[in-house]
Amino acid sequence: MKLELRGITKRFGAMVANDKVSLTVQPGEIHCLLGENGAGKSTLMNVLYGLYQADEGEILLDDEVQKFAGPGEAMAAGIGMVHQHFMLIPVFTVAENVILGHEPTKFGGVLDLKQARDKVRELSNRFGFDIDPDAIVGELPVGVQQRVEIIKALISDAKVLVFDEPTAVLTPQETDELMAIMKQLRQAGHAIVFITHKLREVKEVADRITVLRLGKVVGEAKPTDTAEQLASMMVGRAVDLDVNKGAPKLGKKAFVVEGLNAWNEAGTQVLFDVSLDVHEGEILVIAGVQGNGQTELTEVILGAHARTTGKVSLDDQDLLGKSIKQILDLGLGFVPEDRTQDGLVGEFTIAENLILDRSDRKPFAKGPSIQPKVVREFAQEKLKQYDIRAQSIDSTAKQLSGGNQQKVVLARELSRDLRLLVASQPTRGLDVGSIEFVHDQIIAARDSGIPVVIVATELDEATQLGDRIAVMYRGKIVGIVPADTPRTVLGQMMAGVA
Amino acid sequence: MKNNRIVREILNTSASTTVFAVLASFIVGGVLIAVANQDVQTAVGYFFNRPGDTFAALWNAVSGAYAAMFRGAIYNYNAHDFANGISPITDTLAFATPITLAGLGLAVAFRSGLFNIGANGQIIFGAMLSGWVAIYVQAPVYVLFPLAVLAGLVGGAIWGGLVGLLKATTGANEVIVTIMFNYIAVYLLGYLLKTPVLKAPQSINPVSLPVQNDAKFPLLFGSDYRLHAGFFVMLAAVAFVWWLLNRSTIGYQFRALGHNPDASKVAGINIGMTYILVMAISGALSGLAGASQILGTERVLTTGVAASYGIDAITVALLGRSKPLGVLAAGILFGALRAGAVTMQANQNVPSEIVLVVQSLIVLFIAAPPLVRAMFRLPKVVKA
Amino acid sequence: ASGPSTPTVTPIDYKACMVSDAGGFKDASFNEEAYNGLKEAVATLGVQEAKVQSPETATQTDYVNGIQAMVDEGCNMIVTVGFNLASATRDAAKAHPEINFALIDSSLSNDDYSPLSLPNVKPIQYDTAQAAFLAGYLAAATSKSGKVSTYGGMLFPSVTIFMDGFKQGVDYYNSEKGASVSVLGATGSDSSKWSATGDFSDQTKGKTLTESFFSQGADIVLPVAGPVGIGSGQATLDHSGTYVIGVDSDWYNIPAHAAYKKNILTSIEKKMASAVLAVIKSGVDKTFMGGDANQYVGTLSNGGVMIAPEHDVMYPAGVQAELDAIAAKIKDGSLVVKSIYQK
Amino acid sequence: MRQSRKASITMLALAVFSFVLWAMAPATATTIKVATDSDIIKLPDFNVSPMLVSAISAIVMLGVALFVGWLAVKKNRKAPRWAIVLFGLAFVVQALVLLFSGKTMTISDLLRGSLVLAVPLIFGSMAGVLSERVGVVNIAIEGQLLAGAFTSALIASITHSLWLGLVGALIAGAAVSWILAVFSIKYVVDQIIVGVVLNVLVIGLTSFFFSTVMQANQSVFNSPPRFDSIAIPLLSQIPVLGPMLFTQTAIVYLMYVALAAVYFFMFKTRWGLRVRAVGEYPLAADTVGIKVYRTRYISVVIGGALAGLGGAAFTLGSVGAFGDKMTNGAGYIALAALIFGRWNPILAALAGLLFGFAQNLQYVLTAVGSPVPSELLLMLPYALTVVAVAGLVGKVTGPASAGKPYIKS
Ligand SMILES: Nc1ncnc2c1ncn2[C@@H]1O[C@H](COP(=O)(O)OP(=O)(O)OP(=O)(O)O)[C@@H](O)[C@H]1O
Ligand SMILES: Nc1ncnc2c1ncn2[C@@H]1O[C@H](COP(=O)(O)OP(=O)(O)OP(=O)(O)O)[C@@H](O)[C@H]1O
Ligand SMILES: [Mg+2]
Ligand SMILES: [Mg+2]
Repeated sequence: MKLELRGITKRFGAMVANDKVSLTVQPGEIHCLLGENGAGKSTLMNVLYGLYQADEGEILLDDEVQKFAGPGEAMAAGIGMVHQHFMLIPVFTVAENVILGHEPTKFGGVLDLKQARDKVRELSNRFGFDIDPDAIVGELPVGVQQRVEIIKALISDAKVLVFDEPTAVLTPQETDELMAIMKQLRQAGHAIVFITHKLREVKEVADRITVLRLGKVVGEAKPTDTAEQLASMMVGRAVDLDVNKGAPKLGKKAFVVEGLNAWNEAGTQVLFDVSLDVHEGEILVIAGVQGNGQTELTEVILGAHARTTGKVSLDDQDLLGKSIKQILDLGLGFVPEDRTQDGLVGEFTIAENLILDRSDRKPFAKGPSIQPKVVREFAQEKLKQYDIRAQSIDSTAKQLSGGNQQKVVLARELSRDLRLLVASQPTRGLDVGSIEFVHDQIIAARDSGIPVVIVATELDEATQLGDRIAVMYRGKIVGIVPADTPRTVLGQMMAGVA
Repeated sequence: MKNNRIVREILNTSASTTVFAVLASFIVGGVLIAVANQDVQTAVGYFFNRPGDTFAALWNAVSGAYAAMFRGAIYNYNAHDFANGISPITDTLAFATPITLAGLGLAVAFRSGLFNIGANGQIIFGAMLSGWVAIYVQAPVYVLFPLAVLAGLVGGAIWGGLVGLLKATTGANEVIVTIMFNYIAVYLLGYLLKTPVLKAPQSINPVSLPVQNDAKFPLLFGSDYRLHAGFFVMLAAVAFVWWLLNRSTIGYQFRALGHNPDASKVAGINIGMTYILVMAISGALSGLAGASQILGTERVLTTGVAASYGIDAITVALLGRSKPLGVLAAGILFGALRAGAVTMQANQNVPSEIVLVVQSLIVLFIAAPPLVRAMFRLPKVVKA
Repeated sequence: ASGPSTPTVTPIDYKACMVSDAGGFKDASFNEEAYNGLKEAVATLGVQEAKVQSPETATQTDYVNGIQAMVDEGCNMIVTVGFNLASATRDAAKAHPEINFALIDSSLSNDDYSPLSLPNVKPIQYDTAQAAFLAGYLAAATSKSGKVSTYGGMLFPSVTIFMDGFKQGVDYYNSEKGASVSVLGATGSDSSKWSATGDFSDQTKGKTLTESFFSQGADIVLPVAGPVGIGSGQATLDHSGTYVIGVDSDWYNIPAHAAYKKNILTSIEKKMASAVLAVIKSGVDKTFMGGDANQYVGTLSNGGVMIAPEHDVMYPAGVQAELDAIAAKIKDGSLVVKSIYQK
Repeated sequence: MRQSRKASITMLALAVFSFVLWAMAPATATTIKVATDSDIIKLPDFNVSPMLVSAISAIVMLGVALFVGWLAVKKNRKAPRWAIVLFGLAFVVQALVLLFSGKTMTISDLLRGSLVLAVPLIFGSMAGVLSERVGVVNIAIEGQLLAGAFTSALIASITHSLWLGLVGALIAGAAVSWILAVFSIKYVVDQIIVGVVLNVLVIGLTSFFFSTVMQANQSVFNSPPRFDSIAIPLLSQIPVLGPMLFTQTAIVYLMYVALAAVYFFMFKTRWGLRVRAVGEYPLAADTVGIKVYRTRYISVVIGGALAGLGGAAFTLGSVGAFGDKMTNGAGYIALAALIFGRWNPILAALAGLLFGFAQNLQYVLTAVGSPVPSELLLMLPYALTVVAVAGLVGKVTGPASAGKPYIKS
């Protein structure tokens, strides 16, 4: 089915998220949508999907003008979408999530969950995901949740499919699988919109490329264009894509983990005898597939994990048993894996979010009182420095685009005097421009002589940022290797073979 | 741009809609008043002979009732002199004092994501402790009075803080616990009023001795008026809560916790401690309401000392959007209704229940501007 | 609402007013009985009426407010119903010596509860225990199971005085007849441990409690809980041979209790209506006399308290005579019923 | 994990307390009467020694407490439900036997009364389930009960038909919850404001019409017939449980049906899945084409209707006539039961039953003579609930979007 968007305009209050955007996707075509964070990609797709009502412009399917009052109608018209922010019910099982909205039923509306399970199994086999239909979604790692989200979209075999940054949380293997799937679907004549910030993926699958900036279409690009060309087109300036960092000037061993074991709420062990150390001025990347213990490891470091044995020390101070506050006060900068849940208070303004873990510290607080003026000036400064796209420092965090939310968290954590930086997937969902910027910041932190721990699922990021790479698998460190270890070897280590 | 949005909001939402909301609810209330009214009923009997009478009766009934409410709540223009004329408004403020204090307490909890409906119990505890001190402690005024007020504050803080403690340590849901604590407080007071702890020795009834004069809130305008210094305590509390929620670091943490406990935890906020603190402060304000009851107006402890302020406070807090000044305004409105109801009843024989109806309708309408605008064909607010 | 005041009497320029306690004028019991007196006064004397029903959650402040409102209405006589209004009445009376007050169920006292007498306040009290005593005797004599029962809404003295007198009546019957009738719900002498539903509004509680009395063998119940007593009356309908005893007024004649009037053994009456009427009348023809000296204490002697006459439920042979005899003894003081109001 | 530790500590404390009680246990036996005249197999009354029972309970409780503690510390496992139930049971049995020492405890009364008192709570909590599971906090249960009580009495009086009375109750409850829905869904008013205020509004309206209409003409407007309790053949003759469960009024039997139905629809059907989805994450539900607003309206209104029936239990199911403010806070207790029961209709019903039991206990007890003053005994149900919630239940999380309005961009 052919999809055409004509002169779509969408405003949020004063801000124009889409400005007369037009876009055509032919059947059997993968159309990539590129743009910086906040360019308006998701908004455009939400308009298409009937979640937002456009202020101007129209949507055509096979040249027929459509009017979508709600997603239901869009789905009925044959549009499927993988949302950037998961549209999953955490307390439901995978099967329940997948069938929601078009549930198979026996007599009198009684759910036929067996049929649902089979359907899920069949699909996840077809696409080489392994997913337990009875798992509670909320308890699954983000990567797996993403797969569920994808299956949800595929199951309704829609003619027009939208993938809004599906690969942000996928492993290299998963990404390759997904792109294979997209190619299958293209063969089958589906029209596909693919949003990603990873140019490698773009160049691999895209038939056509449209670039958005500040809500406007700035032009089309060809898959044959170089990554640098695409990048500069997106950002509107030249971007240096590969990280340039000098050799590390190693100081003393500042951060040490020894024989660390941890158990989760349910009482099952999640970390097994983890040992590692990071020198001042060094970046250690923890590479691995989502859900192999990285999350728990960072939680332990933060002091948020209840039951542990072993030793974790920073500057010869034992961290285990200390409260989160104490550990933060020791100089830990922490970028959580899930920014919306753990990193930001959605209803707070950017300014308020920027002091979340320092609200009672100088200069933001004097005695028991907060100093609004100081806070606002600080926010203004960070907004500029980190190029956070928002109406103002008074816009709430939940109004921000995914990328900009991440920037707020980074701005906050990097702007304290650090003794240790722990960042989970610091560039997840960021546009190339921002990635460049963030990487520079992290390296600056490292060169300022503090130990840095980065959790990465991206091999590129791992190899580019890391001075050493520790690969985790099933809660164990399967090996700590130099950064120039070939991708294939790393990939195998992450998969538990070798 | 931002400014004239604010202007528009004030024009469209707050001010005018509020006025119309009150108007709307008075209209509905008026219908009930008319229904209940003798003369109207009689006049309707022969409506077709002399419809005029019916309308006359209608007008008399409704206007009479609301005029009476005005005289009872704001200014009594029938009074022979100004001094008596203004006494209603002072009554209104006297009623508003405890309601607003308790409302502020709940507002603090609500803004922190804790749904505290235990104001009733917390008022009672405040009143009990404050009352006990004010009755039995022998001390010079400059010790006794502050001590009595403090006791009320502490009483409420304990009863509220206990809920926070339970939530922090066991995760017990505060809604259940506060509901149960309300009943427990009521029966505990009932019990103590039968034991020498609180019961006046010479009385056969469950009442305490009156509080010592030194412990009372001084009357502001002499003995002819009921308004007492507790009113200023209330105003101070309004200011305090404003500072707490908008300017203080703990208030910031309260709100963070209220919106997103996970992020708050990661940011190093001690969740458990904050729960306890929130509930203690929330309870303390309700406890002050209890103190203003016993030291300001009641003077003796009875089982009914908390009146219906525990529930009123919920409405007042939410109606005031959990913002200090909003709560103050809502509190005064409720005070006025409580004060005016009596005159309406006494003078016009209007069933007192109508006040409850009017009161709740006002809240509903004020809370739903679009509805009111629709009812009165007001211009839509341009959503900015 | 009562019909338009009957035009038979000519309206006179005298305003009689009343302030209820938290129970309200429609409690099918205490306040309502008092208010009937005011209505009678309106109908028979042609006085003007005004009234304030205190909120269900009334505080001292509300009572003060209510009385003040009556004062503002220019009332000549203000009747205040219930001990809760005592101090509010006192203060108003001091401030307005020109207005006459009648205070039901309590006398005045100073802040330290030392007795106080004001010339413009007439306390109206009832030695309810005397009538309750008779009801207790009757119940004991009527009970086939040898078990009778009683409970209160909350155990205030104004409530327990009924239960206490009732209990004494049963004991008296036991000692006279060598019987051993027991009183469920009032075991032991400590009245604070007797049965109570906990409030004066939830009638289902009254019914449930009564049913547990019945299934433990009681066949007569005395509920002292305002409207909650309706639950007891309803319970008698489900258990043949069980009876309920009314309080405050003769339930047999009150619509609210019509459904089970055939099971109303008797009622412990406080003739508040007539007392209220009388005091208003005294006000009208300028014979009002206040002060403790002139306080009115309703007793069997002056007919202020009594038990309702035999209605549908037949008394056992001879019991009526025994009741009369006992009543006589109580009147001449040869038989003393203990009660909190005994000075 | 932390939770189960807390539980075991609480249990240990209670177990110790139970030993203390054992030490103080009186010698006089407690007579337990299980049989009722209707039973097929007549069980004899039997006397138990408070000492013995205390001993057994205390030891059982200690055992369970230690076991749970062991699970927590060694295995990091939560206390299994059976352990909690066993523990609670032991404690209650001991308490009962001690309280009734030297007296006769008629089990069937204890239970039957408990159910009667629980009926409105159970209906109310069902209303809560339907409403909060779809994302609308329902504080207005009290108002829905009261409206149901008033209307059922009024209609039944006028029409002399119990069933029309019930229909009236349904409609009244539904109407109140419809207002709740319109204001919280359409006008996006804070759901809790609406709830609290609706309660006041209904109290005001019912009191008003009670005093102006009903009281003025009792015989016409407020003397409805009543449902008689129907003993279901055989079932009602099961010892102990029979009289409790199967000698009840039609309303109670209706409640059984409603309870089963609500549970079934909520957890077994498409409709239920969608309701829960909307209550958890309306945006997600919307993205799969579920009609969020419609779903909310329907579920909330049905819930209100059920609460209306609960109201009828106060009048037609119990005393017949309506009385001013006769529900007296039952709606708030139902709310607590709902949360206590983790938004699960069955568990909520059990919570309601527990509450009714504690309440009835003090009636049955004071009847034969209670060792403690009535006020303290009146606290029992509330105190018990707090202990249960704090000590054994712990943290419960409701539907994620409950209380949050759903606004489309
Ligand atoms: N609900 C909303 N209310 C107000 N502003 C919004 C809302 N949703 C998005 N915006 C704004 O619209 C702009 C576009 O947001 P959008 O999510 O489409 O960006 P994006 O291209 O998807 O960015 P990213 O690559 O980070 O996902 C952003 O500036 C964002 O702040
Ligand atoms: N004020 C109301 N009173 C009663 N029912 C209503 C009201 N408003 C909406 N409804 C019910 O909700 C249904 C759908 O309403 P609405 O169209 O606003 O949401 P929807 O579009 O159906 O759902 P979605 O938002 O998921 O698209 C209506 O058909 C009606 O049945
Ligand atoms: Mg996006
Ligand atoms: Mg729609």
